[in-house]
Amino acid sequence: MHISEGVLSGPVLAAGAVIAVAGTSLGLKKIEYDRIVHVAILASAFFVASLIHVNIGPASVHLILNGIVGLLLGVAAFPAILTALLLQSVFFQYGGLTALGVNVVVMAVPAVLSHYLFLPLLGKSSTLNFTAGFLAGLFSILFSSLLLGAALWFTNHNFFETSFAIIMAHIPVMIIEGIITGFCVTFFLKVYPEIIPLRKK
Amino acid sequence: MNNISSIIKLKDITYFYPGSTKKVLDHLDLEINPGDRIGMMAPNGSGKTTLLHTIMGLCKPASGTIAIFGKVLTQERDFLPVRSKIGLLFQDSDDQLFCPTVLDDVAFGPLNLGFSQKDAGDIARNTLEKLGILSFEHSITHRLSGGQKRLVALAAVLAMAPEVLLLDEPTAGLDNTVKNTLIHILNGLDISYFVISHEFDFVKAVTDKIYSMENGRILTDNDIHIHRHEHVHKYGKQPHSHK
Amino acid sequence: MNNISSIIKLKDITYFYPGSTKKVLDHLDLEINPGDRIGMMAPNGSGKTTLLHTIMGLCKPASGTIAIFGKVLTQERDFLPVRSKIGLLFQDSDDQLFCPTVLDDVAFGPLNLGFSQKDAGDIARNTLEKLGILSFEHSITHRLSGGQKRLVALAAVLAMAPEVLLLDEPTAGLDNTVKNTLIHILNGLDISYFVISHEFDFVKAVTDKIYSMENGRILTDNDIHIHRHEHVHKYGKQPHSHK
Amino acid sequence: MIEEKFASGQSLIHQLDPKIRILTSIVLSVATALCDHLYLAGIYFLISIGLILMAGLNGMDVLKRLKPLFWFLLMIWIILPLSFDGETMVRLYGLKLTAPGVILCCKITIKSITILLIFTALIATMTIASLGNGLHRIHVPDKMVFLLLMSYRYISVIESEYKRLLRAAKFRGFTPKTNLHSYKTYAYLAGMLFVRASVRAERVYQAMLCRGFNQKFHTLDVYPSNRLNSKFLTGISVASLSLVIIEIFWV
Ligand SMILES: Nc1ncnc2c1ncn2[C@@H]1O[C@H](COP(=O)(O)OP(=O)(O)OP(=O)(O)O)[C@@H](O)[C@H]1O
Ligand SMILES: Nc1ncnc2c1ncn2[C@@H]1O[C@H](COP(=O)(O)OP(=O)(O)OP(=O)(O)O)[C@@H](O)[C@H]1O
Ligand SMILES: [Mg+2]
Ligand SMILES: [Mg+2]
Repeated sequence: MHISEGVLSGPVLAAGAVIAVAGTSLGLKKIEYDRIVHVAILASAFFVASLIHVNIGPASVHLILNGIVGLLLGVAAFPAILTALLLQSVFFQYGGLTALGVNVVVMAVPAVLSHYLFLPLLGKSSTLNFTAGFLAGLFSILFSSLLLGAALWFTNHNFFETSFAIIMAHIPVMIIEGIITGFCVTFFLKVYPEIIPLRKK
Repeated sequence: MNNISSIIKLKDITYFYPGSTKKVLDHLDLEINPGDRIGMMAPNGSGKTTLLHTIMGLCKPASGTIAIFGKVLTQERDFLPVRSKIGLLFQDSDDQLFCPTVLDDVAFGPLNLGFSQKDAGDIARNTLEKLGILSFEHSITHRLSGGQKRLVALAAVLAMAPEVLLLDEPTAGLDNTVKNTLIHILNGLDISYFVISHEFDFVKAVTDKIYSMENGRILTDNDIHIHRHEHVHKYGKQPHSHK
Repeated sequence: MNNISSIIKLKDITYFYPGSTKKVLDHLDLEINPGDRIGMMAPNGSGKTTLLHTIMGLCKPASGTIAIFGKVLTQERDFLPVRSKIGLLFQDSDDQLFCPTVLDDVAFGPLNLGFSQKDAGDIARNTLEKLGILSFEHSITHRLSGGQKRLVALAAVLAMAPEVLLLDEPTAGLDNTVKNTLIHILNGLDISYFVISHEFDFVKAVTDKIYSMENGRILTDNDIHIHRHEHVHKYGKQPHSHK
Repeated sequence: MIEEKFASGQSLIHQLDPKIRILTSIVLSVATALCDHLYLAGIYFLISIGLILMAGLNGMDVLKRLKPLFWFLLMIWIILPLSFDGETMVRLYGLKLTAPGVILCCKITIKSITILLIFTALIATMTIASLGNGLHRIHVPDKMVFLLLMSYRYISVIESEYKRLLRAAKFRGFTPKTNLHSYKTYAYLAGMLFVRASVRAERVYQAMLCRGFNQKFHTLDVYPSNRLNSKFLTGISVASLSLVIIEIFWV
């Protein structure tokens, strides 16, 4: 999910860049040297996961999975998502440099929030695990599309219909991301719980 | 008529990887007939894995024909039904096992073939039993050791009741006990197979003929007689029959 | 005094993986002396990789002492200087080659040792030359073939001028030509090494003694005499010396 | 799939220092993004075309890379002219096209293409290794540069792991559909990717420790300073600055 270059106004781009830089510096500060490889390689996995296409009726959508990145990395999701988006720009030309900040914010802020909202629910019962994962996936996409809509709306109030269309178009994606994130979280807890940074207390 | 009797028949296959001009397969011919137990020993990068992927329709050759069970296959959709009848064991088992538990993984194929949950579970358990690894049933696949993963991957392939097996370096990284188990299992199967390996002793133990590859073509037993001889001496200590 | 003469001396090492109760290493003893060329052949999952990681201080044992170059090491910071003097070749080269180009990768170690950019580059180039792969200098590491990656990983380890080499299955998946290159390189080295492999012929060609592992302990040459004998027969065709 | 198609070349642009290329692309892209005048945006567009020509890139390849953008632009052209407030240009079957809507669409189209072309000409023409080097020398924190290089290094490893997993699933009769079994299978595939990424990360870190890693990142290649570099940076900066001044004072 991103916004193209050349659309947003100066103040919105600047706000995006400032928040992205702040989040990224905070994230980098939080990553200890012995975790940095972990963050880097999870960023690669996030990049690759976005190449996965799932069917939805006759069409197909690619996965986003920023909810999972948030759950696994917390604030470190900022630098991880920035890395993945920058590499995407280089390889696939999804974006340039000026909207990078806004795009990072659109993906990373919901990711970090779902870390704090849904991680505490994990590890109690298997139904709750799936539900928490489902909500994390759904919420991340919902919030991301709201942020994207807001960025457009702040640029020009005439973008209202466009924003609305974007949010509506993402409803099926929210549901699919919810289901996939739910199954993924149960998969992690069964197969490799070490990957989830559960509070040890 | 001859076509119908052979399981897999490649004729005049030429293959390039996209963006490269090197012919990995160069006017290659290969025939696998019912009852064949063929070994393949060739250097790294000679195109062995590519050959198996071509048979499965994953690499689309630039020229030549692929006939499987007597039918010439050209398009992606021709290959779909055939793929579940050919059991390919990948070079790395980790690439093949993606479900949480061993049972889930082995039952995945039968489920896709349309078996009910219960039947798929039964098939999976039977296959595990036959390979002597039923005790792993509830283990988490990715925590198994290398040898155990290999056996589970083999179970996953066999659970689909394939009519021919293509094995890509099944023994790499395995200890001798697992190797012996594998030799035992393969010798007990009554379907044809084609095994890639770098290990002479293993290949000798499970196959009737040994092929090699050079410059994108297959060298059959007769062709490689001298070749094999030389390489065995270079390698040093293995005994070799000059049949 | 005896301590000082041995390069690596493990005494009574016990190790559990976190969260598991199985003793992977169980009161294990091991001594590697200058000039030793030791092979290790043992089943999958017997703890070979864990043993090497324990020597490097990557797995912290529950009990026992690790003495390297005569000094007993207990804390993470004791291991720091020692790690660059022991060259560990990992089981999977992709884990070990993480820099963009081959030259960057081989120079990574020397740079960490405090060499200047220029000196580190020279050391790296020399090492590549010695292994006959200087032509890869500017290649992107992850585009190399399996065998090439193995040789680059070895170069990366040798560039740190280690005093002992620990090699974890250096030949898995390699063809006979690369295997022979490796045999040649190893036999030309004048430092001690400890090689894990599942291939008898390779181990025989590059080492003077063969150890094994069972129940978390090392079995030395004498212990495994009968053992090896039996296994070789089971395995079938390899010749074996009953020295 | 993942290839650095434009990174190899001998053009003038390819010879420039990565640091200079990063700086100029930032200056130019920001100036373009802030420009709110159709004709001036056209000038930036011409500059970006000039850069593409200087980089000697194949026109078809460049167009192919713009494909995702074209879909977005198509959507904009469908929604915006109809939904925008303002003076009506044409009326069709009760729908009205507004002039400000059409003009905005033109501006967005030109600006977005321009910014992507600048990126393609200046950034996509270097390897990720040089990009890392350039970022390091404009004082992007070491940890960030390391994240980028490391993540790039393992993308192809993880991507091929994914391809092989998907392939294995297909061999076992998996045909993706819109149902729970398919979504669950994709969740397992994605989950397995993250698990394997995490396991590999552990081993890579251990390998770094074994090579004496002491929390300091080094870089090897050094770019000799070259008079072309500073001329290029100055030229582009002056051009953008004058366009910005023109926009503020004369338009
Ligand atoms: N995706 C690819 N793109 C381009 N070239 C490739 C690709 N995969 C393999 N090759 C090249 O094709 C040749 C054959 O590769 P293949 O994997 O079939 O070899 P192999 O015989 O299976 O080797 P190994 O014993 O190492 O498994 C090699 O030279 C390799 O470099
Ligand atoms: N991270 C881990 N957590 C828990 N158990 C582990 C872990 N890694 C390995 N083990 C277990 O420890 C034992 C020894 O593993 P190790 O990797 O040392 O075996 P190995 O001798 O190197 O085998 P191989 O020949 O397959 O490489 C195995 O039984 C394995 O299941
Ligand atoms: Mg292969
Ligand atoms: Mg091991």
